[in-house]
Amino acid sequence: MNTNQPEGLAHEIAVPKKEDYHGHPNYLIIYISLLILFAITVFASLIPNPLVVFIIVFVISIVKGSMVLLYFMHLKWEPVLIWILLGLALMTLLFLTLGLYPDIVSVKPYLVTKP
Amino acid sequence: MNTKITWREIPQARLAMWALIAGEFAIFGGLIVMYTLNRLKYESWGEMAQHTNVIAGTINTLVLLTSSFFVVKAHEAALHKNKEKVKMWIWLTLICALLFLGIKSYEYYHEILHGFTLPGTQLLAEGKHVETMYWSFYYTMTGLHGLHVIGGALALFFVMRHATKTEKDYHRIEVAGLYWHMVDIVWIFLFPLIYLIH
Amino acid sequence: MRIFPENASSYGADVDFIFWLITGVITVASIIVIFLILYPILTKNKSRTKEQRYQQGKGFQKLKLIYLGIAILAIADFYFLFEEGPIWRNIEETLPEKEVHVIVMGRQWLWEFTYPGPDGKLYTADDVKTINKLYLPVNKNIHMDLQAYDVIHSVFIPHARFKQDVLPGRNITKWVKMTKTGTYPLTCAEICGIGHANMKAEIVVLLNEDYKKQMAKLYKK
Amino acid sequence: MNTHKKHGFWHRYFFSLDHKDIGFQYMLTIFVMVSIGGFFAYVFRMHLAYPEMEVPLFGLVTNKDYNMLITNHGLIMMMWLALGMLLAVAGNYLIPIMIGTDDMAFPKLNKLSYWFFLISVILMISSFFMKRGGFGGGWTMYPPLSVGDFGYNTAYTSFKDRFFTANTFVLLAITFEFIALLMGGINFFVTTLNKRAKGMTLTKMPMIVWMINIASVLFMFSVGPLIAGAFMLLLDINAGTGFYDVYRGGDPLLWEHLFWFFGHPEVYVILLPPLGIIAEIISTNSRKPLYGYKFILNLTLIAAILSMMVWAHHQFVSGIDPRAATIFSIFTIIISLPFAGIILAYIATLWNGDLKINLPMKWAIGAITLFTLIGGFTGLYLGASVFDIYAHDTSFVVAHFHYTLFPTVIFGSFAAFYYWFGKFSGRELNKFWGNVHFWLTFIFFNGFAFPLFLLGLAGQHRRIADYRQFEFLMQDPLPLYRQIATISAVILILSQFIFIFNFFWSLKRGKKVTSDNPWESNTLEWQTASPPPHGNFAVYPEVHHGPYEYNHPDREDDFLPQNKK
Repeated sequence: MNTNQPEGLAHEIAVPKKEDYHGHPNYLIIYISLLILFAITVFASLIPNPLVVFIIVFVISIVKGSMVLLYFMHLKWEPVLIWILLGLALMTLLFLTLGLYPDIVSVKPYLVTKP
Repeated sequence: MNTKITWREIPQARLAMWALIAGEFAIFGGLIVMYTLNRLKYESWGEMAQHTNVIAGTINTLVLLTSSFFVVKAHEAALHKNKEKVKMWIWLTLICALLFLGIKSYEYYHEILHGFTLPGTQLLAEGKHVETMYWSFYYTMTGLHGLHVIGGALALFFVMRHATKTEKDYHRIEVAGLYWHMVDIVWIFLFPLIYLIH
Repeated sequence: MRIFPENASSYGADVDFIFWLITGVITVASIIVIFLILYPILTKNKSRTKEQRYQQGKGFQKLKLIYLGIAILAIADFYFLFEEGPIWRNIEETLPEKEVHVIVMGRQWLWEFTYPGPDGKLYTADDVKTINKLYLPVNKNIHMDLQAYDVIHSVFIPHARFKQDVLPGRNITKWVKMTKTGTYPLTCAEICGIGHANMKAEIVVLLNEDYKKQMAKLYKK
Repeated sequence: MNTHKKHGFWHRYFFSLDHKDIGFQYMLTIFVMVSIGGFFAYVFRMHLAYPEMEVPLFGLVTNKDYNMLITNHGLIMMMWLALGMLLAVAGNYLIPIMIGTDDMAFPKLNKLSYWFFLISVILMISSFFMKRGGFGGGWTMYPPLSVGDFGYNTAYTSFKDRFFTANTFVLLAITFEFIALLMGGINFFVTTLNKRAKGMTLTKMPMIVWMINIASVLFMFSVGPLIAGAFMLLLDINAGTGFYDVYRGGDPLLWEHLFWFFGHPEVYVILLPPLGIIAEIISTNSRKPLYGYKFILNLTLIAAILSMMVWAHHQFVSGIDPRAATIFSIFTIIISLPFAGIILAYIATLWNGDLKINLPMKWAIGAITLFTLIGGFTGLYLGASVFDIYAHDTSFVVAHFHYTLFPTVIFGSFAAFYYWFGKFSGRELNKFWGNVHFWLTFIFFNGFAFPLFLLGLAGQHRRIADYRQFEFLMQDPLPLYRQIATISAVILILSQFIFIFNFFWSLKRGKKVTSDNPWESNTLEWQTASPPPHGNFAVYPEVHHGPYEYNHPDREDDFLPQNKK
């Protein structure tokens, strides 16, 4: 929480100022590396063990997702607040996963066939 | 991460869009968490995943990744208030969106033709009870994602028309673009989880 | 007048003990809080100067008393957890050696109880069933396989301090040991449709020999 | 009230973009919903105490009616009254004016969110009139029951048959309401961050603005998985999928998890705004700074994060893994600590203060007293997992959550009404009838809710239409407790009419306020005209001080408005 920020009503800053913008990353390089990662994903799926595929694929998805977030959505240049917001969303999902895990994965349902 | 830029310097539309995106992550994330945990539980879902059309899914992923690139180029053009380029990139994006929806409908058509429907009546008749839920998840997740694609495309179209006609509000291109990227990220997670793990 | 229904199970007293423990602690805490709220209201703090009022409100550093309050509550809290941990493990997480085994099945809107047949095993063809009446022997470890047929129900035996939701498609095994003979109610505590209010059963706790006679009677039918 | 004479009725009540008007629209809509919820409470309480009697204004209550009444009472009060009154009304009315700006960041989005809210109300009310009757599956909507038709087993014949059921409509109504509140929440959040008056740093914001924002963000994240889950339940009902059908690999417990994953944070979403309201009132009327502003803030943030890790204490006996229950029990017990800190800080604000015991102050003190002494402390019984085995799904739980929600939601809202009414309307509420209303509510609320504890301890399980068939629940004092609870509840409901008449009468012909700042408060809303004009301030204020600088030693009078140098 900082106290010495520039003041003013929001109408004045609703339209971003020029200096609000940052140096741009080279979008083409990001795009090409996304495609390469995607190719790896598709080829990784040929591995016969589903658990290995799952882990590889999930990690690569996280990398790809964060690349889009960081460079295409310019999260890298956004203020901490946005990071906090997204972090809270991830924290929510983490708690949900931890809470659901024992009740979904480790329960073998006792299936009675419904007549 | 920029710790120096103060909180108030985020333009309000962008801030609201980020909050919306965080909320959407909680919705789609919840679905993905539920699907993934069930996927770990039921190995027989791998068999069902083989019935998905991986080639169509791959093309669709390429289309969405490319459209994300187009949107970001449109944002770059919008910064320079380059009307023609904004129009071009957004139209390319919209074509991508239509292509995506077209391929998706093609997939749906063929899957339904093979009896893999949302309630999975045919599978039930074959005695494959658990497997029906794979298709329920498949249609729920891709369907909800498809609705977001439609919404994002409409938003991009109207924002673009407004910006190029009135020569102002170019920053809205970025905001609608953020939403489009969110749709892309969701697909980045959905595609491998649904199609690729056999 | 008693607060709880009469206790008839081996662990009922433990559950009641936790209640009285917490009640004791919060009675003391309530008296303190009531004093803390009423004292300033009744006296209106007339003698304080302006400076004192302002300084006390601004006294962020002088939070020691509040930290003390939180610490006391924390100690009380963890004492509860310390006390209830073993009880919880005893009731919910462990199963003592099986002496009697029954299935309790909830369905809209009755309770269906299944006992092992003459071969002494459940889930075989000669199992016998009763509706809305459960016969149990006294002082035996009873394993109950709790199941539901259609929607979520909840087995609630107030006199045994026993409660467990039953879910369709899941078999939850819990135990109970009745210590007194008699007839006790078994109710459904989870809303399960229009007949929810009428869903009740009786538990008849019998002496060992009476229980055997009763079983023999059931086999004959 | 008379600031917008030039606008017609339609404009003011349906198309206004002004945040004060939208807040007022929300308020009137919620009054309608509360009347329905209160009427339902009256009917089933009467039925419980006098089961053989025909309830006046309703008639004989069947089991089916009873289930429908309790379900919809719960849904309306939790979703439409508590969430709506405290997030939508308080947030809409107070946030822009307290941070010194003209309106919300997105006025059109604000109007849209009200319309979504209105649609949700219409859907909810129309769900009562479906062919198979209202929704009767409990407000928690546990699936195998909420997918079907509550036990009639009248088979659905077509999609139309499935769609026009109370189940679908209630779920749609809730989804619409969540979307409305999500839009509202994003709006509050952006408004607070981007539109504060010059000089108003984050730590100079009044407590309630913080609380509503924390609540909005908490709501935004916890509701996400439930929206997904509600979508799945809608498909289960209407499309025949099997997400919660165990015979198809689904799991009813999944819904319980998703519901309470939202449901527990929701309790804090509801609790935080009244804590903010109480902070304002207590500090102003104690004429001294709020004790430990940053301390309260930090504790609130901790509690908000913790609140996402405790949800399964609603499910101790629902068949979850008992070891997981232990962990949730520990977190539940831990979450009582930050709230103890907050309440102690409020009490510390009373000490050494120059107390003015006026109406808002009475409501505020009544709220903390009941909430702490009974609502909060009885939470320990239920958080301790062992006793929860017995108390779960009995009237003990009902009494507990009425003691947490009623003091915060109802007392908190009334405190706010009596405090801000002058600002809102430019007129005063009648003090005598205000006092009568307070004491009747206070006494008869206790008379209604306290016997439920005793009934719960005696083993009275919830949601039972007729206790006569349970012998152990008809032993001697228990029917008497039920009657005491019912009579008190009826008087409690009747005494709210005093408030309603007082409210609308004062709105039209109450005494005009003599001063714009009757409580001599510091915050910005009191530094403008009453009622505030369109745009709120003639000159946009510049903030120099924190919100709670009372009895500042350098000043002659005992308050220092935020915009005074």
